[in-house]
Amino acid sequence: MSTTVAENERREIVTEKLDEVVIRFAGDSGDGMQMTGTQFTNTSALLGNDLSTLPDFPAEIRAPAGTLPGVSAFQVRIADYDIHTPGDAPDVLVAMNPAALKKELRDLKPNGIVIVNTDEFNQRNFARAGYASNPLEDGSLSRFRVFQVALTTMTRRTLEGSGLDNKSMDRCKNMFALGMCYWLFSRPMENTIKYLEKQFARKPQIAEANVKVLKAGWNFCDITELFHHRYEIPAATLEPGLYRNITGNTALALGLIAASRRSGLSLFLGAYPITPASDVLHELSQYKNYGVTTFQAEDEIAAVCSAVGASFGGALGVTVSSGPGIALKAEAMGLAVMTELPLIVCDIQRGGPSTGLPTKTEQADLLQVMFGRNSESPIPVLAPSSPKDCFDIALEATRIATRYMTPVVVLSDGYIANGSEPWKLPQVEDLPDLRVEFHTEAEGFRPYARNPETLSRPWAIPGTPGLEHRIGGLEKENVTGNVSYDPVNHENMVHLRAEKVARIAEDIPNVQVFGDLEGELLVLGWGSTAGAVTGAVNSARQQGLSVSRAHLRHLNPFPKNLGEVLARYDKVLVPEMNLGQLALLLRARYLKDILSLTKVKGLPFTRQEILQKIQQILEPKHVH
Amino acid sequence: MSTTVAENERREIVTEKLDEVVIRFAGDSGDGMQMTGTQFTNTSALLGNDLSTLPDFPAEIRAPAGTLPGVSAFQVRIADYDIHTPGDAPDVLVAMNPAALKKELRDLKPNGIVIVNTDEFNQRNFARAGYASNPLEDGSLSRFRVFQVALTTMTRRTLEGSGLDNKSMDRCKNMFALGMCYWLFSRPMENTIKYLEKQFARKPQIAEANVKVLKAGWNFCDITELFHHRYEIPAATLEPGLYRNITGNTALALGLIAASRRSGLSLFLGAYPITPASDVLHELSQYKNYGVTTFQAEDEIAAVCSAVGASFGGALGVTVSSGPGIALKAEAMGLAVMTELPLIVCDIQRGGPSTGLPTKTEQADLLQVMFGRNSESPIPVLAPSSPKDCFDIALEATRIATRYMTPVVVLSDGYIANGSEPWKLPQVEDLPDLRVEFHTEAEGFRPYARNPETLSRPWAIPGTPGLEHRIGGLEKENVTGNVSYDPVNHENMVHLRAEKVARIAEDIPNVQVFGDLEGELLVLGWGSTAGAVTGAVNSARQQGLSVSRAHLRHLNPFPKNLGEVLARYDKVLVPEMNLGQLALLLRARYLKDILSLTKVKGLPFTRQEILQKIQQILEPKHVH
Amino acid sequence: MSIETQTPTLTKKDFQTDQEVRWCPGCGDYAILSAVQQVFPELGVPREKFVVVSGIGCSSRFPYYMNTFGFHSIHGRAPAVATGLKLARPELEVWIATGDGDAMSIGGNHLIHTLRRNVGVKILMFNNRIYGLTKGQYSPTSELGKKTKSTPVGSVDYPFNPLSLAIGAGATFVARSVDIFQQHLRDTLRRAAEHKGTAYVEIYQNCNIFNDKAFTYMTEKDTKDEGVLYLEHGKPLVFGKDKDKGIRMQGTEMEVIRFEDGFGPDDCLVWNESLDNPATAFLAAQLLPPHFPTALGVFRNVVMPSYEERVVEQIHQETGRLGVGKLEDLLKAGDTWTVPEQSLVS
Amino acid sequence: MSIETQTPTLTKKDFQTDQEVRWCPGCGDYAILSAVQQVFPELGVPREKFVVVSGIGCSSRFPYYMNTFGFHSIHGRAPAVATGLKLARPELEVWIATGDGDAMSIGGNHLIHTLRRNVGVKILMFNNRIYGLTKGQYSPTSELGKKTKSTPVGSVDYPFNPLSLAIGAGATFVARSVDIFQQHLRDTLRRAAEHKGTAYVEIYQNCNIFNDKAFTYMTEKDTKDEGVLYLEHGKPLVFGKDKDKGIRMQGTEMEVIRFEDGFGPDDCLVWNESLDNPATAFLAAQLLPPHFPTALGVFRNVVMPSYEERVVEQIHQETGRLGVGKLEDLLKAGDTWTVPEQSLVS
Ligand SMILES: Cc1ncc(C[n+]2csc(CCOP(=O)(O)OP(=O)(O)O)c2C)c(N)n1
Ligand SMILES: Cc1ncc(C[n+]2csc(CCOP(=O)(O)OP(=O)(O)O)c2C)c(N)n1
Ligand code: SF4
Ligand code: SF4
Ligand SMILES: [Mg+2]
Ligand SMILES: [Mg+2]
Repeated sequence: MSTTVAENERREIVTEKLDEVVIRFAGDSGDGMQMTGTQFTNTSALLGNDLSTLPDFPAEIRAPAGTLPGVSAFQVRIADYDIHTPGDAPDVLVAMNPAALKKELRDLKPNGIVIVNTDEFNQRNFARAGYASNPLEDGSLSRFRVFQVALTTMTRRTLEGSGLDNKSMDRCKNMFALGMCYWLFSRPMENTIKYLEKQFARKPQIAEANVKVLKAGWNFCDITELFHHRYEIPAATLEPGLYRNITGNTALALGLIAASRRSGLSLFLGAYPITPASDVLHELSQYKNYGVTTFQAEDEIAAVCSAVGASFGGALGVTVSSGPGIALKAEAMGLAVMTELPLIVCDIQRGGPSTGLPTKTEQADLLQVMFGRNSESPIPVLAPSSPKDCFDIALEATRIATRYMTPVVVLSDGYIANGSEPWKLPQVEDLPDLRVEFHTEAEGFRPYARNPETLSRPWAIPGTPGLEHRIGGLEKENVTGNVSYDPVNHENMVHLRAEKVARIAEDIPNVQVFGDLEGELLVLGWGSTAGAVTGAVNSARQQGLSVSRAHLRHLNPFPKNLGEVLARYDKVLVPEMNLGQLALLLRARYLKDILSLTKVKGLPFTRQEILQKIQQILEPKHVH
Repeated sequence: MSTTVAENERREIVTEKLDEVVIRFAGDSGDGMQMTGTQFTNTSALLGNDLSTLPDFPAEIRAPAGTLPGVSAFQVRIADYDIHTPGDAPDVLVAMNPAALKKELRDLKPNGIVIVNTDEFNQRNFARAGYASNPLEDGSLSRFRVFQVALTTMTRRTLEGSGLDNKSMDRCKNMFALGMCYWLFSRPMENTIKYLEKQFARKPQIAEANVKVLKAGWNFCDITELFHHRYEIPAATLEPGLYRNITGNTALALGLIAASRRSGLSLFLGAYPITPASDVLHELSQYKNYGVTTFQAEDEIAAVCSAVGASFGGALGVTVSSGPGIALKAEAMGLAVMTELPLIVCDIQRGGPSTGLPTKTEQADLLQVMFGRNSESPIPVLAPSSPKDCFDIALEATRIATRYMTPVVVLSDGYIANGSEPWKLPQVEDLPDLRVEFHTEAEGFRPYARNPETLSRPWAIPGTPGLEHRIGGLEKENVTGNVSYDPVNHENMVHLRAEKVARIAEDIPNVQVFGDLEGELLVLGWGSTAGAVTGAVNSARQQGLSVSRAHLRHLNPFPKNLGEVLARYDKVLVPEMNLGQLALLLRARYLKDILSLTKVKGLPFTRQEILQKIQQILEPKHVH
Repeated sequence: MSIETQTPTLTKKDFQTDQEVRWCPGCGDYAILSAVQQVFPELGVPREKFVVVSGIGCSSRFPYYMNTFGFHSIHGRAPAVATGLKLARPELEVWIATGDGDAMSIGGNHLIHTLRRNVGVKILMFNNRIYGLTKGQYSPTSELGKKTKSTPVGSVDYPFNPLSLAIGAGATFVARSVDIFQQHLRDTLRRAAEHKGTAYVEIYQNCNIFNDKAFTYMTEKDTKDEGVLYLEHGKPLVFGKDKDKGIRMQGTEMEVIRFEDGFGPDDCLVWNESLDNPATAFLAAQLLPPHFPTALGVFRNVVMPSYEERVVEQIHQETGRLGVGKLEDLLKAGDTWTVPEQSLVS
Repeated sequence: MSIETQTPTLTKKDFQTDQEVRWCPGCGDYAILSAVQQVFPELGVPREKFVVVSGIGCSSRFPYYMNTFGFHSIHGRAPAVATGLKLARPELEVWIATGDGDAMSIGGNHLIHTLRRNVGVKILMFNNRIYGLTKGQYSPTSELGKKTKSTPVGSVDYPFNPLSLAIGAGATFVARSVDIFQQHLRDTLRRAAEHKGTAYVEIYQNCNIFNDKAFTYMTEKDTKDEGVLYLEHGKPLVFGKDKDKGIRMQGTEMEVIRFEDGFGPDDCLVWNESLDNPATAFLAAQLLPPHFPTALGVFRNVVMPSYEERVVEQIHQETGRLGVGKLEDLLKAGDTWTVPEQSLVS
């Protein structure tokens, strides 16, 4: 009869349309929250929502169960319009245990939905999470809509007789939560069912169990009185085309392969694992049939040196790491500067200094990659603005590295690297043509003769008859490339190397302003702040504030028109996840007083934080 | 009768008084020019002259004899007044072979004296030096006073019957040249004779031969008509006291020992050899009876890490290197920042980038030591202004490192490191009291509790009962020092580490202006440019130009009054041996348009170069 | 005062910290931690004299769980940090906790140089044949063909034999044990503690998340007796469930003999861990599957002055020869001259 | 075209550059340069296929004097640079010139990992037991007690045995020769050239400026026959002026036997360089003064697939299995969806 009850009930269930919703799944490292969030994301993507995600996991593989350091979270924002960030504050929090509730609740919107697994709400776990009393009873959640579900119990009940042991059964409970969310936000289960069957192809029993629990979660909502509302988030009106959801690290890997194909160079990655950069190595190691060679070196120094050696040999030499590893690559990057070889160094920034906060995001390596080498050692620096932009940045980095015979740094960060967004697949033929020509003419060959336009030297690779020559880290005589300690030549070479990089400004797009061509305030973003800046400035403009925005993808050299653009605004605000590193470069270069909004919390900016700062600047009176 | 001839002659010899003279000894790497110059220097020092020296030797141990790359030179300037540089252009050039003449002649003053060893002037050597014709005959030296002496022949003749083989005899010929110079500039030979007897104590035959040749050189001038003038450079009126001539690297080593004694900390040096820093290791390794431990590590990383380990153990941990080695130390320097341990990192800068010009000087590591580490990793930076200042800088670095529990960088350079000047010995009791107290109180001990004034944490060393605690590279919770990934704590710590370094500004002397307290132009020097800046500004002021000077020893943080000082001048000129690194920091910090005078030739500034720039700025019309 | 100087009798609890242990449930690191915490109190060393230094890795979290002085340094550099500490403070008991990646990959150079110099530190190398903390890439001790995150179709690297490398580098004490062989592990740790120079101990450690069951062939009840050979000084190399097999020299190599073929213990090589010539230890380091059981125990144990001993000795000698240096003399050294009150022109 | 592809017969001159050789007169590096310039033309490899990679040091100036492609990289990193180059271009002949400091001190980690992986490069390690270029500090191969600029009262470091280290790291080809033994050196270089994996050749080299006469005991006429033992595959280990001494196994170690005591060549160990088990090579690596003559020749030479072979093979396998990847497919991989021209609200 429960069905009929349900049927009656169902009539009462109201379905609301929302333009967007932010959900955060939080639990123990072992609870599979990353997978749960990813499934919800992919399903929503297939429904045509625009979306943005923010995973957040602990530095330890698995901190003790039930503790705060052990909490792993995944936030996803889905919308029916074009969004740029994973959202400031969740509307819904799924908390698999007290620790997850404690750690993640603070961000939840007032009157937001909390789904908790009551089976985990016991004294032992309160203690572990640092709760004096049961939060479900002490009224501390009164500001929210709390839904208490015995997820574990329900899961076990669902799997009774499945022959699985309790441990294995409990591993499925995240699917129960997912099923509930699918019901709540009107998402189909097919995609996830397909995934589970593929994922556990070799363990059909497990696959079946997960599917069963997923459906159970859905049905549970369908037949109980738990929720009186359901929600729908219509598809976004995205540009027509073929889409996939992609993380920054995957986009970077794919971009490098695309660059290799478009340049005709075979791709060589020398890397040493480090969070959050390892996934680029993992990703690329799967594409051997694309002629990709991945070399897991003994350390970061060997990694970058092997890439330099590969570049000398005529490959597209790439190395990827994060802050501490980049520090170790400094000397070899200087060698690439002196030998004027193409090299791509990807720095997926994380919290520091030193080992710091390995799984948290930060943008504090800008000055390191600009200046972290002995003597005058200029290197172009690029920064992707979002997960999908990592694909395009890889192509641009390759273009600059090969055209100017120089190492290039790509500054990504943990937020972009692990975050994801829908990516409209480009047409291969629309990708830039990066074809490279090695030097082959022996007649009159000079290793350091320069292209008058780019100032780059010829790329003359071993195996080419008549081009035998020697390069190295000692100062070179211009044109001949012989070792030279001549004072005048040295000064000339120092200026040539600097000029070569400076000239790239002629060859990159001007910085674009969105908003007014002049005015009170320009918010200038770089790297992963793009989304939050866009969101904040859009809102501010809707509020009628005179604020415009611009974004820097090229940090060295700066776009040609940057100085003149900055000059057109009374004030310039640069939000960055450091203590003002881009601001320092801008102040030194343009002598303009740059306002800094800094955040060094291991977390990306929220739209709100930037919006408030804008308001503070433009209408200080209103801010108390 | 030659004596009587000589006597008659001698009446004709005029002795002129000079206020200063600049001599450059140049020859093959094997010709002992460094030793010759050093002897002339020390003898002049004992006569009470003020002096300044500039050695310049090739990167190769011994390039092929007779070639340009093989030329080794030593310039010394002696004066009867207070001087600051080794002199722009030599008055006298001693050229032991054509290559030396070719390479060094360009700097010689018009009508300057050239003494050449004619025995080496043959076709083979012309070819090696790249002379088309014999420069002694083709009139190319007409602008100079050339004295042709068959040094080798004379030397062999002097040593006839000494039983030495020709090779050994020829090794003495530099003493013949030295003897001549001693005569020419009225210097006594005793000091050098003493030196030779000590140096070759175990080879009396060699000692005797050298002394013989030295005297022969002296007598040769005394009895021939070669010179019609002799010169005297009276003693300078230096501050009374006990003096010695000292190079920067020696002064740095002695300063570190003094710092260890004054702080009560045992000195630990972890180092890996590299030009031009190795001498600090060599020097300190001789003072085991001062309780100094020197550890030649397997590489620079181990060197700095061992110093960090020693500091953790309560020693004064020091590491020394040059640019390429400093790049390798970056990650470990970040560890010292995070663990807040005292550490002194000495960077004896050389030409770069990469391996660059190992034996040439440069100041281009400023931005590397400021920013060459992952994330926000602030470190105080000091730079000595002259060879003797390296002694005081070592004490100041120790004071800051131990008082603020922080790594400190000392930026010396090849010019200061190998150059020398007279140093008035300080009274030990006048040296700063650097006594350090380790934390011993177990009661309420917190590894990251902070001194409210300095923000430094306690130095609690292993072996102290009750203070057992763990430190490391992961972000620390303030006060407790436990690992913490908390966003708010992280931001707080990033600011605390920055603030701790910034506050040092309260604790260092204000920058002093020499000249007018305000005016048209301020020339701001740092590091080894001090001498040339002083000389140039003094001359400019004598010419009645409105220019003042100041010097920075503390580069991070800047002295408290710097901004206000800069503001008092219409223009500020910063000469530096890089492309404008200090200028960049000043522009960013004070938004003042800094004029840069850059020189990246592997050579120090001359007084003249800076003077010209000053004139150009202040009276452009006069400069064509 | 006296309270501080006399050594109170310590217990395992004294070496436990208030920090939650953050290893995965079931990780072999727990067993190693427990063994170390049991052995330290037995060494008669006051707790404050212990320092545990580590690099980065799951294994390198070790210091946080030891209530001694501890330094969780940077990846691969623990031996360098420890060398500086030991030279500055020779009286301290310096132990290093490191992993196969930390010690053998990025830290390989510091490791071999520490062994060469014979610095008086104890190195515990947790060998789980995987990079644990970075979530499962192969390491320099992973077997050829291993499928990991960074080698989806199998690794093409030949692994190191960690003991061969250590012996080749000149190690004076080399041993191997296993996380769950608690008794043997504790004995091995005690032996290491007694050694004056560098003690290098490889500990097979199970990473149940990324490389589970790597060592089961020698830990499972049914296979372990055949799979393990214990090196015991002065005893013949005999092994097998029924002690029915042994090792003897055959020419320049070792070979397995079966007693069923008429051999007996007397035919087996009598183990000697203290030979000056490292060749014998190296021979034993080759005792590994598939052709041999895995040798456990002490492979090499020779007495040579430690690095810090020689350093200190030299400082004493020089001080004896020249006397304790006086700063005044140091400054005055070399050619000096006096500028009188009223310096006259010569 | 054809001119480029067919290999012209080359001579020593073809491998000399126009750069002045900047070593000290009398430096052993000249002899090594000459030997290499004589051997390269014999290898039947077109000149443009040779690449000489080096680090920093006097020895590392080597590439400037070889008229091939050359890379004078940074201190200690030559093996890493060469590995990348060899992986990117397996068909090239990659040789490394390095010194005892470059290879064994700062470069130690790259060296042992290159040997472990068996990358197909030839490593010539110029061992002069000193840092030459930086003007005379002791190196990791300097003998204990050596007085140098950085050790005025003698070094306290035990030196590496470079061959023990290489064998311990898993080297597949290990040899030793001497700068002035030109014939032997050339033969050794040819053997190295033939080897497919990493060939590690230690070359004793005299630095007549900072460590003169380091090897005279084995180079001087009167002492050398007693001081040197030549390892020759398949031949008994006999040495001495009158070939009256030999080496045999005694238990687990080698010992010297004198024929005057009634022994003969038949009692001597017959040398076998190609045993899988590295123990024999390690035993021979211990043949050094004072107790033994210095062994020269090939210590180990076993055939194993080189690193680049395995890498290339894997790429071929995967390409065979999956076909040459198409960029389109790569981009499309994973879950995709289409946003139609006029996206409708579900
Ligand atoms: C300079 C640097 N490079 C890389 C890393 C990333 N990293 C941390 S631990 C580790 C490997 C750990 O493996 P292992 O030493 O075997 O320790 P385990 O986790 O297996 O115990 C790596 C690559 C780092 N933290 N620092
Ligand atoms: C990163 C770095 N550290 C140190 C140096 C200084 N350096 C150059 S060569 C060298 C040692 C050379 O010794 P070795 O490898 O034995 O070569 P040799 O000169 O004896 O042939 C050192 C320490 C450097 N150039 N770069
Ligand atoms: S990942 Fe492996 S090694 Fe690390 S804690 Fe977990 S089980 Fe232990
Ligand atoms: S210093 Fe020694 S190794 Fe270097 S070139 Fe001179 S002799 Fe040769
Ligand atoms: Mg491991
Ligand atoms: Mg050497």
